[in-house]
Amino acid sequence: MIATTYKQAITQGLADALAEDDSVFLFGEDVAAAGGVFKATEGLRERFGDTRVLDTPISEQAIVGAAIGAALMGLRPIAEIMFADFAGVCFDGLANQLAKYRYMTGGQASLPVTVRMANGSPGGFGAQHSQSGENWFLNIPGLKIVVPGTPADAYDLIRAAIRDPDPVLYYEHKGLYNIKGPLRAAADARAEIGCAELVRQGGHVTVVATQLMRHRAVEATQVLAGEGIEVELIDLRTLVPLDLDAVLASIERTNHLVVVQESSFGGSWGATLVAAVLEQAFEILDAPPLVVRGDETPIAYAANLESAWLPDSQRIAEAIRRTVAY
Amino acid sequence: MIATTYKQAITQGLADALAEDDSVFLFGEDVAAAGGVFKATEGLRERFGDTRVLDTPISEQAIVGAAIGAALMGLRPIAEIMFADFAGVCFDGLANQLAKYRYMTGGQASLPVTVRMANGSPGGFGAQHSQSGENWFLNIPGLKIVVPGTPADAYDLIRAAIRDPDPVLYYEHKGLYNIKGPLRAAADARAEIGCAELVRQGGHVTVVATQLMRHRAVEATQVLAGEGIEVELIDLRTLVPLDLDAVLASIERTNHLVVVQESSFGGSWGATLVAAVLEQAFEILDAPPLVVRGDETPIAYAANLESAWLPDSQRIAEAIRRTVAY
Amino acid sequence: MTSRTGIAPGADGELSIDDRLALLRRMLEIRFFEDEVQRLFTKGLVRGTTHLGQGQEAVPVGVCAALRDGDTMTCTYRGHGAVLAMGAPLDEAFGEILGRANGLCRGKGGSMHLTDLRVGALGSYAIVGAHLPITVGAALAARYTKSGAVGVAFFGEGSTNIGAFHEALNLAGIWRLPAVFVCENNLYGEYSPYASTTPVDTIAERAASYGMPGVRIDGNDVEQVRATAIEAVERARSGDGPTLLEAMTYRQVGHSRSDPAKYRPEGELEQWLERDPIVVYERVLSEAGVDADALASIRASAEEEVAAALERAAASPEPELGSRLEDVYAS
Amino acid sequence: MTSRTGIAPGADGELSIDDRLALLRRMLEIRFFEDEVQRLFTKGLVRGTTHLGQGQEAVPVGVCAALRDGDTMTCTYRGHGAVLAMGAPLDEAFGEILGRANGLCRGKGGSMHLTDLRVGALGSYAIVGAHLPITVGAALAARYTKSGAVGVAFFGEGSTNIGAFHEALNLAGIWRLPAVFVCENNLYGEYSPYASTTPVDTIAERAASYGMPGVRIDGNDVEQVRATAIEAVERARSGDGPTLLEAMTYRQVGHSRSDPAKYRPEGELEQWLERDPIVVYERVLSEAGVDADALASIRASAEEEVAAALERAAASPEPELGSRLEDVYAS
Ligand SMILES: Cc1ncc(C[n+]2csc(CCOP(=O)(O)OP(=O)(O)O)c2C)c(N)n1
Ligand SMILES: Cc1ncc(C[n+]2csc(CCOP(=O)(O)OP(=O)(O)O)c2C)c(N)n1
Ligand SMILES: [Mg+2]
Ligand SMILES: [Mg+2]
Repeated sequence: MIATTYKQAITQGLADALAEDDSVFLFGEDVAAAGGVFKATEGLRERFGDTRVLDTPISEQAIVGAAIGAALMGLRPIAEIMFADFAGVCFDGLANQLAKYRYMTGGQASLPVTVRMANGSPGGFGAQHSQSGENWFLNIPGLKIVVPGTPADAYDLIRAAIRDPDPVLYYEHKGLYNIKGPLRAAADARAEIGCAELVRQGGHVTVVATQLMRHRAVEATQVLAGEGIEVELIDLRTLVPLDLDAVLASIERTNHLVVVQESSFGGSWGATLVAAVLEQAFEILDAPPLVVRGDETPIAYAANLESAWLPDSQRIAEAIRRTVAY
Repeated sequence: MIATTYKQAITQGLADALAEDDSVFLFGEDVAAAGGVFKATEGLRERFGDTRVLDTPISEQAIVGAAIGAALMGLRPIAEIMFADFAGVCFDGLANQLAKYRYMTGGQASLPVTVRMANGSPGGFGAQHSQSGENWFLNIPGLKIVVPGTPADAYDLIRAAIRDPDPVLYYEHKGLYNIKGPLRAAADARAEIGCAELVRQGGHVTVVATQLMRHRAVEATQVLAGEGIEVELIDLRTLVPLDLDAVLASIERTNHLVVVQESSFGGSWGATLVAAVLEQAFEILDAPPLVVRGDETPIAYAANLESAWLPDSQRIAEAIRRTVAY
Repeated sequence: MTSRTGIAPGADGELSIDDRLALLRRMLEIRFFEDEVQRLFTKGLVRGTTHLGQGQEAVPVGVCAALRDGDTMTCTYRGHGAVLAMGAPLDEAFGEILGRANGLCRGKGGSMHLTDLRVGALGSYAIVGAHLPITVGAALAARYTKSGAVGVAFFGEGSTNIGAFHEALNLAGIWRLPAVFVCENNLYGEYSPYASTTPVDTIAERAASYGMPGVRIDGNDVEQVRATAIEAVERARSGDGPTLLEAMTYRQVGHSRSDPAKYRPEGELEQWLERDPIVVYERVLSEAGVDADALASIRASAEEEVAAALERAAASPEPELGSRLEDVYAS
Repeated sequence: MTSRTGIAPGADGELSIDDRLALLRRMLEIRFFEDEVQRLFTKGLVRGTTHLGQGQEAVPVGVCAALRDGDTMTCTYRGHGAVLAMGAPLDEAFGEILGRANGLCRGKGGSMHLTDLRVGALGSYAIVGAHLPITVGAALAARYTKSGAVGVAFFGEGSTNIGAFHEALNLAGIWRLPAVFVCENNLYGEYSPYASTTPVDTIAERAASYGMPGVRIDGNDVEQVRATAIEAVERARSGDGPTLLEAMTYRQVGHSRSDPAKYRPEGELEQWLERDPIVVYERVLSEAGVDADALASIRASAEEEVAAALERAAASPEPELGSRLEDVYAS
């Protein structure tokens, strides 16, 4: 397979879904004529026409609501909310309507809605355009949450999200749009919602990371391998439903856990994972589980401040060393 | 002290704050002429007039924004958002504006805003009027979050919230409005933001709970005391900042931890607390930390389904027994 | 094709006596239904809260009589009338409110959330304004699939001050979607009189901001409601875009279970009781030659049907406990 | 009491030549400032993104010239001009955009978030619509404290489709607050032409939904902007409530850093360049007898001042690393 960028993988996934299924359509602010502010939807309007790829006014509540209504009528809408931070202006639609509809109606309908949002730091976009938004939705049963970290996963998971009968929040990491990697060949097992990836095997410590942090963790493992520390790296890929089995199976072997996340601690998926592991397998750990994370602050603009906030490979390596040495 | 209800304690706290400080004012939907949908603001308009106690249109975004703007001009607004579930329609205002203003401006202003919201189950209000909303804001540094569980704490913490220079989300539990208890006497130490309460001492297990779950945990401790299990019960009262020291000090004595919360697990304060404890004091626990919690579902309407979702004293007692017996 | 009340949905010609009686009958069913719910609530058999619409029946009945199969409707917590007007079964509606296994939503929704997709009732929404964008989505889907369907949303005048109202009407307006927005202006949002929250004389004029027509009508005149709705629905169906209807009406009861409605000026309720949509319509029909016996027998049979439905609902068991873990995800 | 541009804020009488030159000077400073930012961005010295407003300077300068000490202003990510028009120091504005310790927000805000409470600039907001309710709050506080202050908010025409716009104007309208809402209609929201997102001919007419007057003006005529703003500000100050101003203008550059603005119809930019507010105003002044040398020397001195400010900012260090943990809470 030839290498594509993460962004191209998304575009390709959207295009293939649009081509495959007439009930799929895509809409959001400037996604059509302009091809999206990150150019992730470039060429789709030209190819699929303006009934399938639509620009909207600046109205996120209307976008999310329209996706729900259209899904109720049997379509498979893909709504773009641009920056994940903007989920705040349509939070009710996502958390109270989209997530709960099926349950509150006793299962009368499925809502195959995909909501695309651009996640993460460190772009210098400031506190309101740099957040990792997935943690806002962890306490809201009814949503599935995917966080692809490679081109292959970006492709597989956008396809899976669109095909899924349930609402899926699909987070694209802005810092990864231009990374390159191969897509999976037709014969390969595709990434599925709810399945973590074992990125690297190693016997000393289980490291769990997603998106940009996965890549920084990979860097850290390389350094550590030189020091004789073998890291088993897991990319969760999906936060809800959580592939706890994969994590537990790994810790079974390593007895050490480090989580790396691009957000502060309170209410995060990393904290949730640690608590879930401890509840399930209390005696599995030989050292305290560490969560390498952003400080308990908003994200600052200045380059040095933002970099210091965001875990880098050194901080990750340091935490791993501490855990293994415990 | 004569006993007052939790609701009266809130009304009293609001009245005393309004009387003490001219810069305090109160507004929200139907809080003035009607005295609030839960009657927690009854009589305040009559006493303080309609410039200090104002009814608004149904516009939560405008309410939160107006509170921010007024605080920037030196006032101490108390905004009511009615049901905690409605925070979804003004989430951006709370999470991106109110929480981050001070940080993003390099500390140019403090935002002494109090946002009152009614929390919790089991009123039979259905999935969109029964949630415990505090977990939505745990991953948003900049907000303080208080969850009083008794009349005395309701009074002290509303006063503390209004006096605090920072934004405070003040959650009132609907299921507690009519419970009775004494307020603290002038000479007593008042509840402060960030300080947990040691509700009951006991050597076998530390139980951490808030609001309605605190009361159900008390019931459980009474049953367990008869079985010879002595529970040390902590009511956190504040979720951010978290009084981790109080919890750790207790576990130091008991070596067992059970958290009881009125919400599902993912992204919850209970999961966060467990992860924080383990990170700080890995070897402190002799048994797996348990989080007694609501199922990973929205909250159903039917009486039997809602009751089953919500932890009751039996489920709490059962978890405590299991932990102690481990 | 029959409309939701069993009468022809077209605008042409006079309504037959049967059609008119069908409209009356549907209003009566809703009235009796809500009177029962009020009694059940007083007896402690309804949990949480309930929002009744006695006095407003002509709006949902008139509007839904303009709809045909495939059309959709969303409404608020005060939506029993609208859901029944779409044709949801009375017993399952009762069952939902009582939290029974036979309930429309298997007991998971409750009084504020009656939903019946079988009849196009896409939901009753308890977060003010939340359903307006959802109706826009239903209308968008209708255009997308060329189904010819129209989406209707009911909401109160107080709800027109929330952001979702604005975004939804704007999007429907710019896309000229087949939607009809029906504001039931009952003069109060909770306890707040309209003029205290809304700096315009009519809600209808807000339509101008969204490039759509706005019409204020007498919401207690079921035939006027129906006739105006037919025009708006036809406009929508033929691709000419959405309409905002403002139906002036009155809730004869408090906002919800616990509201004695003391904020009303003296005499207001009494005036509106004289304009009760059912009383008014019975008078119209009687003047049109329907004899008192016929009217009485319709009343009696509607009342009986409601009572029988309640009995069936009351006989239904509670939902099974395990069902609370179902329906979160489809897969 | 002097206005934000150092000229008398009253509406009475003719503007003196000095006043007029002060208006020009402020527009020039902003223009040079933004031209510099554009260069800095191209050199990779500005992080993330930046939204420039070349061509729109007459709006903030004209409006802020109608304000006095104590009045407040909120604006968007495209708000450099407005913050400078309120009197924020050029060097600290540059410092913020460069992420330096001397920045208005100590480097924590960035280009989209210039804020200077010392001069009443309550913030630049990057979530569309978020600041409109905040201005309502500032206006509410002004009434509450009887300070006589007025709150102004700037926003784009695209922002009028978001819920917060609706809620804010409605609340300001019903409470008759001392606020002025200034829509800078620059014909595009990001890459979307106005008519594709907004089903009304003018934004000004949306004022009708909120019981306030709406006025469309030429946003490239600084004196017209100022005169209209003075009326609106006076109206607000005297208790007659808010106004919606729609200033027609044009951004001569792309939406943000990476936008080549290919969506513009041919010739549109050129037409608007001819109506560049600075060019137009220089012509007006020259026709009023200001000689070319005087104009040239104002230009030169504005340019120098901007260059010197940039130098100071560039000389400022990065913020100390530890400062990132400060300012989350006051206590
Ligand atoms: C977002 C939100 N805010 C507030 C409420 C509380 N609330 C429920 S009904 C209501 C009044 C609605 O008034 P109106 O739209 O006139 O409808 P009516 O009840 O009169 O039918 C309010 C404020 C809510 N449910 N959702
Ligand atoms: C809630 C929200 N949605 C979308 C965006 C992305 N966005 C930034 S600027 C912009 C266009 C705004 O257009 P307009 O109001 O006309 O202002 P202009 O940029 O033309 O000054 C959009 C959509 C945002 N920042 N916030
Ligand atoms: Mg109403
Ligand atoms: Mg614009």
